[in-house]
Amino acid sequence: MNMIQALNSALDTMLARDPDVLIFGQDVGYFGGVFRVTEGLQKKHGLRRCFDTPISEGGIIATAIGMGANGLRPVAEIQFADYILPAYDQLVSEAARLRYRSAGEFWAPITVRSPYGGGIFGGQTHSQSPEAIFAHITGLKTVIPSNPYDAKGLLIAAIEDDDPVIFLEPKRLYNGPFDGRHDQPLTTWAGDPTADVPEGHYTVPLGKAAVVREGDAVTVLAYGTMVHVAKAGIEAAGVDAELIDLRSIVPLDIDTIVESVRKTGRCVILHEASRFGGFGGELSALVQERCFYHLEAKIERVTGWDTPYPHAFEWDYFPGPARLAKALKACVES
Amino acid sequence: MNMIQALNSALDTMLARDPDVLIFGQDVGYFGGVFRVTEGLQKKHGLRRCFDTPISEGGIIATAIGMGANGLRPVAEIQFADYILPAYDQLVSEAARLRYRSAGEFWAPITVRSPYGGGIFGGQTHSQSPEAIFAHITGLKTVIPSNPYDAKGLLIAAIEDDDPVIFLEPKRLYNGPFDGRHDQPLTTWAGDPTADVPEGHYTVPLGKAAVVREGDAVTVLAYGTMVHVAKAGIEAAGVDAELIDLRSIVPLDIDTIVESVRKTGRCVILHEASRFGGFGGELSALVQERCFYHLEAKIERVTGWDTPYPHAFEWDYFPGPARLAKALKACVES
Amino acid sequence: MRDLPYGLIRVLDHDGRATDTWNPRLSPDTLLRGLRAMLLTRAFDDRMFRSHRQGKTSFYMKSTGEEAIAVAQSMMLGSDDMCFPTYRAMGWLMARGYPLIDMVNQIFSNAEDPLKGRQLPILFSARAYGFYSLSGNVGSRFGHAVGWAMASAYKGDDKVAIAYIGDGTTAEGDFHEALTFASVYRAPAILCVTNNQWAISSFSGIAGAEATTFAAKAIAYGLPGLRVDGNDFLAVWAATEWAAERARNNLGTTLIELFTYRVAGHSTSDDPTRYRPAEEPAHWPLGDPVERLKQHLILLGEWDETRHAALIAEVEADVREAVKAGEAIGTLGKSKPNLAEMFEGVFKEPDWRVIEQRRELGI
Amino acid sequence: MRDLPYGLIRVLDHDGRATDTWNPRLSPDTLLRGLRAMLLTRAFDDRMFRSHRQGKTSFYMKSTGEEAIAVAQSMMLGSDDMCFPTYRAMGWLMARGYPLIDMVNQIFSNAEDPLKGRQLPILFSARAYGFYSLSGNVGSRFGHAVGWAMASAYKGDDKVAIAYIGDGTTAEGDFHEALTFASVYRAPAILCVTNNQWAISSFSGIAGAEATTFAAKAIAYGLPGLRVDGNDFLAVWAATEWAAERARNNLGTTLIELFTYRVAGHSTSDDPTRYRPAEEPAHWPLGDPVERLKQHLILLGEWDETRHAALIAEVEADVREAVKAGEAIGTLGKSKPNLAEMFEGVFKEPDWRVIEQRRELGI
Ligand SMILES: Cc1ncc(C[n+]2csc(CCOP(=O)(O)OP(=O)(O)O)c2C)c(N)n1
Ligand SMILES: Cc1ncc(C[n+]2csc(CCOP(=O)(O)OP(=O)(O)O)c2C)c(N)n1
Ligand SMILES: [Mg+2]
Ligand SMILES: [Mg+2]
Repeated sequence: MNMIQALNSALDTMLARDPDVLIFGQDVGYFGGVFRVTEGLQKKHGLRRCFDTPISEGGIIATAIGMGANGLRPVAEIQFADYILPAYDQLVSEAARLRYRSAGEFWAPITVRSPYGGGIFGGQTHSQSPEAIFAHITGLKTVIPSNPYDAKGLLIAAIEDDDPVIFLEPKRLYNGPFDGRHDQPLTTWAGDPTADVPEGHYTVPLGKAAVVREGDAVTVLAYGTMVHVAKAGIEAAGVDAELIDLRSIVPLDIDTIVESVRKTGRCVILHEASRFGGFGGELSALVQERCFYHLEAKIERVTGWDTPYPHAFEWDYFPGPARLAKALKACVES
Repeated sequence: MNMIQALNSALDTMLARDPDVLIFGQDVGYFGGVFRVTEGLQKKHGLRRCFDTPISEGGIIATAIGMGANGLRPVAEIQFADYILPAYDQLVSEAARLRYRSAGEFWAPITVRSPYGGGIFGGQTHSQSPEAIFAHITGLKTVIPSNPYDAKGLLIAAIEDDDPVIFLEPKRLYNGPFDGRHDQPLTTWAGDPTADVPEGHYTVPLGKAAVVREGDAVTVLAYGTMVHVAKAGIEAAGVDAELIDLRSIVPLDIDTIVESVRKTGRCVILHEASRFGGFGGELSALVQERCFYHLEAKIERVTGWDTPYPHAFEWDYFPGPARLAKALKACVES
Repeated sequence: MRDLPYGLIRVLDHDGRATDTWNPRLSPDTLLRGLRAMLLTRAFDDRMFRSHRQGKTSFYMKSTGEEAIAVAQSMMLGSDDMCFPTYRAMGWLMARGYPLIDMVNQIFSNAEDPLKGRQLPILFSARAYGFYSLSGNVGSRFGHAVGWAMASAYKGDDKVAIAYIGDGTTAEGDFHEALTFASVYRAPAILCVTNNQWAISSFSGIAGAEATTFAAKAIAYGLPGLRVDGNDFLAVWAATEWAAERARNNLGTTLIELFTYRVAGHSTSDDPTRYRPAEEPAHWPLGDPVERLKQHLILLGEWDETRHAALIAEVEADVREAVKAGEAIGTLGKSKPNLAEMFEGVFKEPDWRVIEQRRELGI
Repeated sequence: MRDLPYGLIRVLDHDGRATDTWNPRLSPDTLLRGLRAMLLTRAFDDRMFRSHRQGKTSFYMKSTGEEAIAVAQSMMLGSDDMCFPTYRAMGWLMARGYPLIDMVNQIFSNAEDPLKGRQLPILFSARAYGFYSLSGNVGSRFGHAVGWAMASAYKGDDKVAIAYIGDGTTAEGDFHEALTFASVYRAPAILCVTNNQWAISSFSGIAGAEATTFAAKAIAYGLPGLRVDGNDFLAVWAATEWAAERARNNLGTTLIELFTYRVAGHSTSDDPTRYRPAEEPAHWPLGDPVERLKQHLILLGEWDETRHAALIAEVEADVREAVKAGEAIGTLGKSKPNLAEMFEGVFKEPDWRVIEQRRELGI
């Protein structure tokens, strides 16, 4: 399965398994979603289980929270992560805080799916990576898969989780493992081991990172699209890097990160979002605090620039393998 | 002047000086604002210059942006920084991006004032410090004063700035320099050198930090309320710390920070917001990247906990002088 | 139907006589229970306001003059229905016998605070009493009521959600989004605008009330809008019954404007004489809802001044006792829940961050 | 007045005859300029849609069937008025003679792109043509129009702001907030809902259109609401004139629902046959606005098929020429603005971050 099919299979599985699961969002019903992730679900499970909503992100999330408070497990789609901002108050002031402030009387077991990230010439408002503005919010979980197998297992885990989960889907990976080399022919998921996704129910636990590649020279921290860019960058640099796919940034698998950096003594952080105040800063701080005496070189960040996502300059903005390779060489040589 | 009077004086000065300056927000008109910052301005400058708005933060900021696009310099008040979130989309998707996306044809010369921070038993939604969710946004400036003199000078600079500025006012400092020792009698600004605020127009430039205390042992980075907590913590620890008041976090005065840490070789970061994904992570990363070979100890963060702001546990959550002192000792001794 | 948003549904006339059209014909016993809950709410407000002045808590808000609304709706609706309140709906809990001592403990944030010291005073949550979690930010739970009601319809039960929003807060986008979803999905909900004519220092015109009524906003969504005398216990009851009936029969949402008046200041933090005529409250626009219900009962021959005075004394005694008990446990700062509660409940299961930070704090 | 939101203002009948009531009585010359701008818009849409299929750009959106709206309003309003458009208002620029080549260059994001390669195709900004900056997110500029209009009133000039929002997007809180401010402050604005009956794959019922009209939403704010045949050049003109008159006389905002139909797919990214009957567009609900205006001109004796064919050929030639010129400069990826532009304009003056990052990128 490609990532779209894997996500669709996760939703289909949960709709079949749990009558409390509902799926809604803009164009997700009859049409099956602008990226086809919900294709066929309304036809199969009915209009009451999978339906279209008005164009109102705040209303979508408010509705989901209210349903969650009444015992359901809503899965809401926000058509693009750039458009999640009108619902930011609902997510931060309500979903994230409901359990704590009510001393456990109410909670929001909601999952908010949204395609994020660039590489598709979507311009400023179809390309952003907003994970940092969620990672800072106490009470929200944020999950970002990098391949079909994880996408399905993590999405099922997110839906079954009793806390609100922001589930960011790397839209550039929907159809194939894009490694940032945009001048190369497109690759599909066909043949990729992670594309062989079981039917039915399984989970990938939230908060467990994956060591995608073992190595001794330097630790690379990445998630989503950047996991594949990291592979290409490591190859290009020809360094024996250990690549960690965080998979969820909240909860964060701090142990796997620390263990790796203590081993390698070096760390490079890769994300597509702009740098300043991005999640890379938190990762850098955590690594520095926990591995200070093991660090043989400064921790580097390879990220998008501190500009909006510029349409014509997509590949100048996108932190591709070449920029990572340069940082890796600098890091291991220092 | 106390900080309220200093801010009032800044607004009064700009209303008198520039007919394009308008002030609006919830209860800012006849009433003069729930913290009295706009007291008397409507009476003096008229209903058209200073007026009440509906309870609609998104509407307030949208209105301000539209006015700015038509040549005015609106100064909007959001009653509490916790309530800025319904306007987050307007600030991020519109105000911050207007200049860039229109290639300079339109821009948003708006100032958004809002009281932030705790220490007043305001509970979860009258105590938060949201600076991190603005610092990450390309196109937004974020300013946080720590005393009356700076408050007036920075606010005038913010109003005169042609880019959107989030101006966060430490509400716990409105009436006096609170250093976190909540068991001590209240102090007012009277007698404090920074309380002697000139009448009329002057500015404190955005992006210039202030070295509040020179020292050789360790650099302390703070802003807003925490500047005063830092003074008390440094005294309690009895270390020769250099205290830097950032004053604005975007633009950030990186040179002053780096110069200081290269001198001291140690750095402790203090903020009231919860830790994970907070602005302290960015500061830690920047210092680590630029001062790696000068660092003699790991960079520490002393912050609010990763929980909402809990009413009864205000002083257990608040990062007070004792916690800073402990971190400072640990830092200089390691 | 098209004119209801512009009229005013009223049952009790000036002398307390019940006019026919909307009269819900309640038993004297029901009316007396309502009267008691309203008096209890008022007595509690007065007492806790004083407690704040005495420094026993950090904050308080009264609903003086608006007691009929939450009390009548709480009594009229079922125990399985859910109320999405504002901070002026304490009458809901009073009418359902929520233990006063639990309220006092929450307001004092003491060791017995049912919300474990995490929430500002009066921002209650009481699931067992059909009272949804409050928060300091206004408006943002209005849409939760619609989602809750949609879930109720989805499950095929006949529970309804009732939500309140203040006149000033109708300006938030949340209001529009909630009504849009309510209309599109025919949610079994009762959405109420408590128009007490003030939003802190702003009169309702700043929210658009000079241009039309709040009930008229229902027209934008093709929903029925009722404009009701909110100081008239019987009218509030009748309108709510009508809306609940519609909701339970899957006819969808009703918007109800409850026209009332905020007699006291906004909260303990403001002095209303700074922004409105000092004598305005004395004139009780629409009349004191307690007095009006009392007069009605007297006319029915079910009540008199002596019994009324006795009832007041009784509820005041209940309040005094509860406050004493709460003070015995401790007032703000003198007593608080176990410190570990600060770190609990962020997620269902704590993650390493709060576990480490607990250690860092040494507990 | 109370019924206008429920009727439909129409001037041109089925045969292109102008009925009296709202007839703006425009000169044949004006009508012909309108016809030309509409044909130009349609020809440009068709050509650029093909360019996308040929991989010359990343994205495109047509306004086929909705051309009368932006064209009539652009012509009716003054050069100092400001339009807050949606991505389906390109007719505004066509009617004002915005250079086709600049549009093509923006769509190709090439070296001559007036927006310097920073924006998705068709998300124009053209201040000199009274055309406010577009963005990909819908709804969030509706309130800017109100603020812009309030500023105009504050300055005492008589400029008006006109804003568009789609039927689907009326569900956003921005819509309600803009209308609330417009009503409370009597902003000299014209707020238009272009109801083309579709929002990507969702019919207008998902936005509440089964419960009432979009024009009726004006009632919630005490504003006049007009429901207008958006495929009728004369009706759009007349209604806009009426609203502009009100605005310039400080009578405040008018909400106009422009009832039309989205003939093409939502954008280059969707296939409409997946969610609506394939033959629906062929039936042109309300009729093709171009055909209707053409028939009217023919009835007036001002026009005929040959001249019409010639005019089509003429605008197609203009488009072809502009596209050629744009292709000569370069299509997406083949040519782009100076890379430094990526780092410019974040703030008025660049700060150290972008200066350092420019160096890091080696430019
Ligand atoms: C989102 C948000 N914005 C602003 C505030 C500050 N605030 C608290 S109550 C209030 C007034 C509300 O007035 P209204 O809705 O009429 O309710 P009332 O107090 O009259 O019952 C305001 C502005 C808030 N709590 N939340
Ligand atoms: C805030 C936001 N949410 C969602 C989207 C995705 N989106 C783009 S266009 C569109 C449909 C808009 O429909 P309508 O308002 O009717 O305008 P139309 O396309 O019909 O002109 C949607 C949902 C968006 N661009 N912005
Ligand atoms: Mg009110
Ligand atoms: Mg539409």
